[in-house]
Formats: sequence, structure tokens, C-alpha cells
Amino acid sequence: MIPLLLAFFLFLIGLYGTAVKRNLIKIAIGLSIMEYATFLILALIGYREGGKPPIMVKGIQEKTLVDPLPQALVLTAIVIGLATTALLLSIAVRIYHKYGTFDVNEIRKLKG
Amino acid sequence: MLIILCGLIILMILGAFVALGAASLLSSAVLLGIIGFSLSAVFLILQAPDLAIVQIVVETLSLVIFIAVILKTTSEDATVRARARLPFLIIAGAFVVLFMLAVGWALGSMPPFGWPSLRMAGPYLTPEALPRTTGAANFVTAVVLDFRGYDTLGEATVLFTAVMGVLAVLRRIGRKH
Amino acid sequence: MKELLPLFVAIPLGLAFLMPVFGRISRFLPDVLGNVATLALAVLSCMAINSPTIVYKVGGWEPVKGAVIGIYMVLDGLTVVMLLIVNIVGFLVCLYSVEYMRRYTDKARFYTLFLLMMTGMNGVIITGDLFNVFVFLEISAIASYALVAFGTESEELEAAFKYQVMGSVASGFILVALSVFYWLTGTLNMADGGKALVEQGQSVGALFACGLFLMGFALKGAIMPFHAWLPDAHPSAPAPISAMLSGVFIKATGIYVLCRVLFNVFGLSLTTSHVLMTLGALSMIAGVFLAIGQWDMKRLFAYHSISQMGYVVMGVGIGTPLGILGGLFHLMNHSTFKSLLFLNSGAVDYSTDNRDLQKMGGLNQRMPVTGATSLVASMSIAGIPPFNGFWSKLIIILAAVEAGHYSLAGLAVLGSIMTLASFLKVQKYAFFGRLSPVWEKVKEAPALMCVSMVLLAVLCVGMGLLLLPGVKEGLLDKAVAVLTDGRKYANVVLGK
Amino acid sequence: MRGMTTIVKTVTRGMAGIIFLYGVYVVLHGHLTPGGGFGGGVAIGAAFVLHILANGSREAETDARKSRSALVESFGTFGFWVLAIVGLISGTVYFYNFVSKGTLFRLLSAGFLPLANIVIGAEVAGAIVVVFITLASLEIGGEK
Repeated sequence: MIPLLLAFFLFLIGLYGTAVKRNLIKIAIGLSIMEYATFLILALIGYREGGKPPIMVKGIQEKTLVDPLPQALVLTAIVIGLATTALLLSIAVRIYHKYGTFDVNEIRKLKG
Repeated sequence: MLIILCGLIILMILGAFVALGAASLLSSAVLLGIIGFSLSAVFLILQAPDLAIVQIVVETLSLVIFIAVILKTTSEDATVRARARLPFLIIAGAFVVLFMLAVGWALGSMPPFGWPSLRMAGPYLTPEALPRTTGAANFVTAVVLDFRGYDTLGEATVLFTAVMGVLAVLRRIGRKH
Repeated sequence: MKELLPLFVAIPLGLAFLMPVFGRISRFLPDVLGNVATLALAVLSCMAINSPTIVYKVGGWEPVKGAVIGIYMVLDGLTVVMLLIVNIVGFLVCLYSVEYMRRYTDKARFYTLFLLMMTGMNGVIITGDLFNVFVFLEISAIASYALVAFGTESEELEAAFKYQVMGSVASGFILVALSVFYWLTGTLNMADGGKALVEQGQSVGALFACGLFLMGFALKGAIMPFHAWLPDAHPSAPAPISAMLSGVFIKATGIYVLCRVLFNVFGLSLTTSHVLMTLGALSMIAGVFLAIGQWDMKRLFAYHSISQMGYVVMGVGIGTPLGILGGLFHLMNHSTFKSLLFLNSGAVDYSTDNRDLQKMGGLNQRMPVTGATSLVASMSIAGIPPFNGFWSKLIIILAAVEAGHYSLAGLAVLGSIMTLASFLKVQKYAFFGRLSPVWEKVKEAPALMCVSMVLLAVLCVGMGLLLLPGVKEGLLDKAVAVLTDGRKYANVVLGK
Repeated sequence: MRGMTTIVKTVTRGMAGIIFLYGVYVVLHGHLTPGGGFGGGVAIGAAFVLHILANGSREAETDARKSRSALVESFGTFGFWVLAIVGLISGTVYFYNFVSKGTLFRLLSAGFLPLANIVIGAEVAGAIVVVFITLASLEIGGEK
């Protein structure tokens, strides 16, 4: 159970980073950490005691294979994470282009 | 195995703290890369080679994107010295403590680590059943592309959407006047 | 109907993939194809009205020993209601965009993203699988982030960044929630998972998963303590996109999924009912108080979205059939009048390049269609009979009284009065009064924009008819039945 | 974009080729060994990115490359959509695995899974090249 607790803690660190940091890139990094923590949680859930990778090899019959479903979910989620990061960073670059800074405090045009 | 696993996750946690606190964005990005590569090592320990491969290539790529963005702009984080206000820190701390308590409390009623219930995934894993249904030796690919192929179409669409979004956001001129 | 169900996702998706290619061939092809696709979707959703409950097994994967192994698509009463509002409003907004989006460059890319957003919403609505919900939610969310930033002006980019950060946090919570759910039940299918939860009985783990889902979807649906991104994101987008975001997006990806998960998977308990009512009442009152002081037209409308979503959440949270009816009907009505209001503001913006209420005045004389339709929408949202908003608010208030929550009924009335006040302000400053000389040369918005506004106004007037006996049984009652007997969902889908 | 020195160019030529081949291998064997369309596609994309980085490219060339990659991406995703829809059109169900399953462990087995891996690989590679070129050719500064 300890790895799972640690993974949830990692999630909270990412959340803290997104909520507290005032730099656009740091916020993106916080979000990435959050995503990694969710991948970690999913992968941990799928693990089976003494399990082998869920791939059949010719001539070998494995008894316990780990759960392939969470792995499939993580695979999907990793690509989604990459996609969000790319879009977020390009918005950040464009903001830098307009304001010349990544500092949230200096960007405030909207009233909030 | 459990010790190595916990060690790697603790490394990730420490990396996360340093990455969020670093004054140089470049070192933050590199630390994020370290977290990502540790994650792929964790995937290997958890018997998920597919994930490890994808995580390594995706992490390299996102590291390249981060560094490209930082080199094009600035690597200095001027905000790092600003202290968060005390009431905010208290609220954040209380939230963390409550959340972790809730997690710890909820863990008691979950299936234990290493013994998932396999309600949906059980039928995938019966060695006789799967090859006959999808014909793939790699169960993860079978799940990703066949049992849950519809999700993967969505995933491909997400990537497509994000690329369209990047192209839309980075247009030279957005509005006609 | 059964064979047609995947088309809700397949049609916009296929066209979206090819739209960049079509955009190179001809400048008008994207306009035509975008509208044809959304019209086809609207027709399809009308065809779904009288269909029985359909369970579509994607890929043909039958359950093995009672356990679901593939992805299910489910079409039931609630789905039909949501499909109707998403696709009809989507078509009208698409029609409006033909003229409106001339002000922006790269229209083909706009249609691509628009169709992807439609795909995502339709996908979320028709699926019966939690991870599938997440994937399609991400499609529509990512498309909407990009669309908010479509003008690439500094404010839009800033709003888009804030919106995307909040949206990604919400997605993170949803992903954690569904992994906890998978851990607890071993399945991702909503019906099967609900059944597994019943078998296990109440547990702390289920409560935890439920709380995580609530946090994630409340953030997506901008329910009060999680609302901060909405008043920036919705006004900054191009007007058709504001209409989509406020009109249907927060409902399809926030409120609808929240209802599905809370009612059909976890089953409504007394605790969740109280949480929903409290959050709903909070958003209802705080939203309207924040709205009334705004001078930016679109920002004012955006705050009203929070307030009106509060009505919906409160109505559904009451949990009685009458309350759910009121909540769902208000959800339908809100999608028409709020998207109409945003389209009106877009028309004003198109003609005058101005969104500040203090600088407007007397626009009725120059823009009669916009003025008249906005009057209809304002009366609807303020709950003046006989417009549709009146009926749904009345039902919600009656339901609150019937269930003994007199304070909630009082708050709903107060919210309604405040809404009326703030829309009288909009009408007074923007459309009535003396025409300022600056606007002497202002012209009415182009014809296609007027057509779509008029059609939405007709919907606002006519939707009260959905409550007539005979019509009500066919549409609303079926949707209400899905939520009132939440636990039946598992049996219906799994076929027992 | 400017290119790099001759040494880098020479080394990269070999490296990019090897990475490209590795990507193709991963894509084609996705249903048998770890990896698949996404991992392999990213590797293929990375090979192209490496090539562009080392050799540099003129602006006109960059634009042509970008629009070509965007086409590959569009058609890759569309190909996956077609695979999904074939079942629906031919009278079975959406996402029906309509190709014969073949024998286990052979390259040509598992129905449409290898096909799906190929189209996904094309899409991902295209997507990565497009994003990279767009970000790299962006000019910052000036407007404030």
C-alpha cells in the first residue's frame, strides 16, 4: 500500500505546483507532475503479485500475467498528456510573445 | 522489489519538489525529465514494458518541446522568490493532510496492492481465450486496439486535436481588422 | 436506430480529419461541409427521440460470464435529451459561424476544431464507459481550449491558458477518480461498476471515488467553489464558441456526466443530495450577485451561466421526480436562451466592435432582429411567463417546496428576481434608450446570423410546449425516469 | 533554421536512419512485442526531427515539409477512422475486427491490429514533425 500512498502524495505535489506557482512554465511542469502521478496510480493498480508482462512468448506458458487493462489506459493517458502539454506550451509561448514574460502577476489583464 | 519501487517513487517526489522550486526553468525542465525517466523505470518494475517504451519516447519528446520553448524565450523564473501568503499555505496544508487521510482511510476498503479484482480484465487473461478472439500475442495491444479500440480512436483524435490547436494558436495573424 | 448510433461520433470525426485538406481545395467547402455535418447530426438526434433504450456493443464484444469486456454505447431517455440540445444548438451555432468567423483567419481550422468539439460532446453523451467518457471529454476540452484562444489576442490567450490549467486539473481528478473506481470494482463499464458497488455495499472507498468524481466534474461544470475559470474563458472566445461553451459544453461534460455518475453508478444518497443542493444554491445566488455588477456584456452572461447551472444542480439534487424534471428542463432551456444571448452579444460585437454596456444604447433602432431576439432571451432567463425559463424555474421552486426545502425555494425566487434586474439593465443600456450618435451608421448583422438567432428565439418561446401532456411523456419523463430509478440503469444496460 | 557542423551531419545521417528503422520495426511488431503505433510513431517522428535539426532547412522548404507532414497526419487519423467504420458499413458493428486473425506469433496476424498500428504510427510521426516545425520556426519578440 505504501507505493500508492506515495503516488497520491506526488499527485498533490503537482496540484500544489499548479495552484501556487506564478510562472507559466512552472504551472505546466506542475500539471505534468500531476499527470505522471495519475499514470503511476493506474500502473500500480494493475500490478499483480509475481506477475509477468502481459505478452505471450512462443513456447512459454506464464501462470500470472499483470492486468493489461490499466496499462492500456495509461498508454492512452500518456498520449493525451503529451497533447495537452504541447498545446499548453504553445499558448504559453504566444503569451510570452505578447507580454515578454512568463510571470502571472504581470500578465493580469483579465479581472480574475 | 517493493523497496526499489518505493525508492524510485521517493526520488520522483524529491525531483518534483526541486523542479518546482528551481530558479532556472531549464533545470526545472531537466528535473521533470528525470521524473519522467524514473517513471519509465517504475513501469519496468511493474512489468509494463509497453508503457516503459512509450514513456521514454514521449518523455524525450516533451523534454525537447520544453527545452525548445525555454530556449526560445527565457530560462529565468523571476517569481521563485515571491513567498506564498500564510493563510493560503495553511489552507493548502490542511487540504494535503485531509486528502492523504482520506486516501489512507479509503485504502482500507480497496483490494490490496498486487491483487486487483480483474472483473473486466479477467477474460482477457485466460491464455486459451485471447489468441482466438483477437489473435495478438501482446495483450496490451489487443486491449488498446481491439477491445478498447474506440478509446484509441479517441486518443488519436486527441493528438490530432492538439496539433490543430497548436497550429491555430501559433498562427501569425489571428484576426482580420 | 441501433445501426445509426455510432454515427453521432463518426460523422463529425471523419469530416474533422479531412477538413484541413478540404480547406486547401476551396474556401467555401469547409462552410458547406461543416453545416451539412451538423445538420445531419441534428436530424439524427431528432430521429432518436422515440427510440427505445439501445445498448450498442462496440467491436461486437459480448460479455464473458456476465462481465463486460468491451465498450458500450448507451442510448436512453437522458441521452436523447442531451443529444438533442447539443446537436440542435450546435447546428444553429455553426450556421451563425459562417458569417461571424469571417473576421478571423483560417476558417477551415475553426471548423475542424468545432467538429472535434461536437465529436467530443456526442461521444461523452452516448458512451456507457467511464474511461471513454474521459477520452472524449479530453477531445472536446482540448478543442475548446484552442477555440478560446482562436483570436490569438493577449486576453484570449491568457483566458485560454487559465482555462486549460483548470481543465487539466479537472481531468487529473477525473482520471484519478476513475482509477480508484477501477481499483474498487475491477471494471470501467458504468452499469457493471454500479452493480459491483451494490454487491460490495457501502464502503469508504466508494465514497472517496465519488468525492473525486464530484470534484472533477464540478470543476468542469463550473459549480461555485470551482467556478473561477468560467468568467474569463467564456467571454474571451469568439461568440459562437462562447455560445457553445456556455450553452452546451459545461452541461454535456460537467453536469450530465456528474448526474450519470452520481445517480446511475453510485446511486443518490442523502449526503450527495445535500451536497448537490448546497453547491447548487451557492452557485445560484453568488453567480447572480457577481453578474449584476458587470459592464462587459459577455462577462455578465458568463456569470449568469454559473447562476443558472446552480438552478440545474439544485433541482437535480433535490432528487424527487419533480425536482429532477425541473433541473433537466431548465438545463434544456438554458442551452437555448444562453446560447441565444451569446449570439446576440456576438452580433452586437460584429456590428459595433464593442462589448461595453456603458457605451451602447438604443441599438434596437439599428439592429431590430438582434434587439428583439435578445429581449426574448432575456425574458426567458429571467423567468417571465410564457417563455421557457419560467416553466422550468417554476417546477424547481415547486419541487423545493414539495420536498420541504422552503429556504431553497426562497433563494430560487431571490435569484430569479436578481436575474430579472440584471437583464433589465442589459436591455436598458444596450437596446433601449437614446441611440448614441456613434452608432448612427451601425447595420444589422448579416442574414445568416439573424436566421440562427431567430430560430433560437422560436425555440425559447416554443419549448414550454414540451410540458404538455402527451409530449412530456415522450421526452422529458423518459429522461427523468433514468435518474429517479438510478440503480435500474445497471439492469437495463446489462439486460436483466 | 541553420544546420550544424559537418561532423554532426554525418553522424546524424546514420543515427536518423537507424532510429527510423527502429520505429518502423516497433510499429510493425506492435501486436507481438512491446510497443506499437504510438511508441514507434514517436520514434519515426524523432528521426525526422533529428534530420531537420542537424541539416537545417530554408523557409520555403520548411513550409512544404510542414504541410506534407500535416497531410500525413490527417490521412493517418482518417485511415484509423476508416478501419473503424468498415465494420459499420459492411453490416456488422462499429470497430469490428474484420480481417482474418491468422496464426498467433506471425507478423500477419491479429486481424486489423497491424493495419491500425501503421496508420497510428503515420499519424503520430506526422503530428510530431508538424508540432516541432511550428515551434521551431516561431519568431519571438517584436510585438508587445
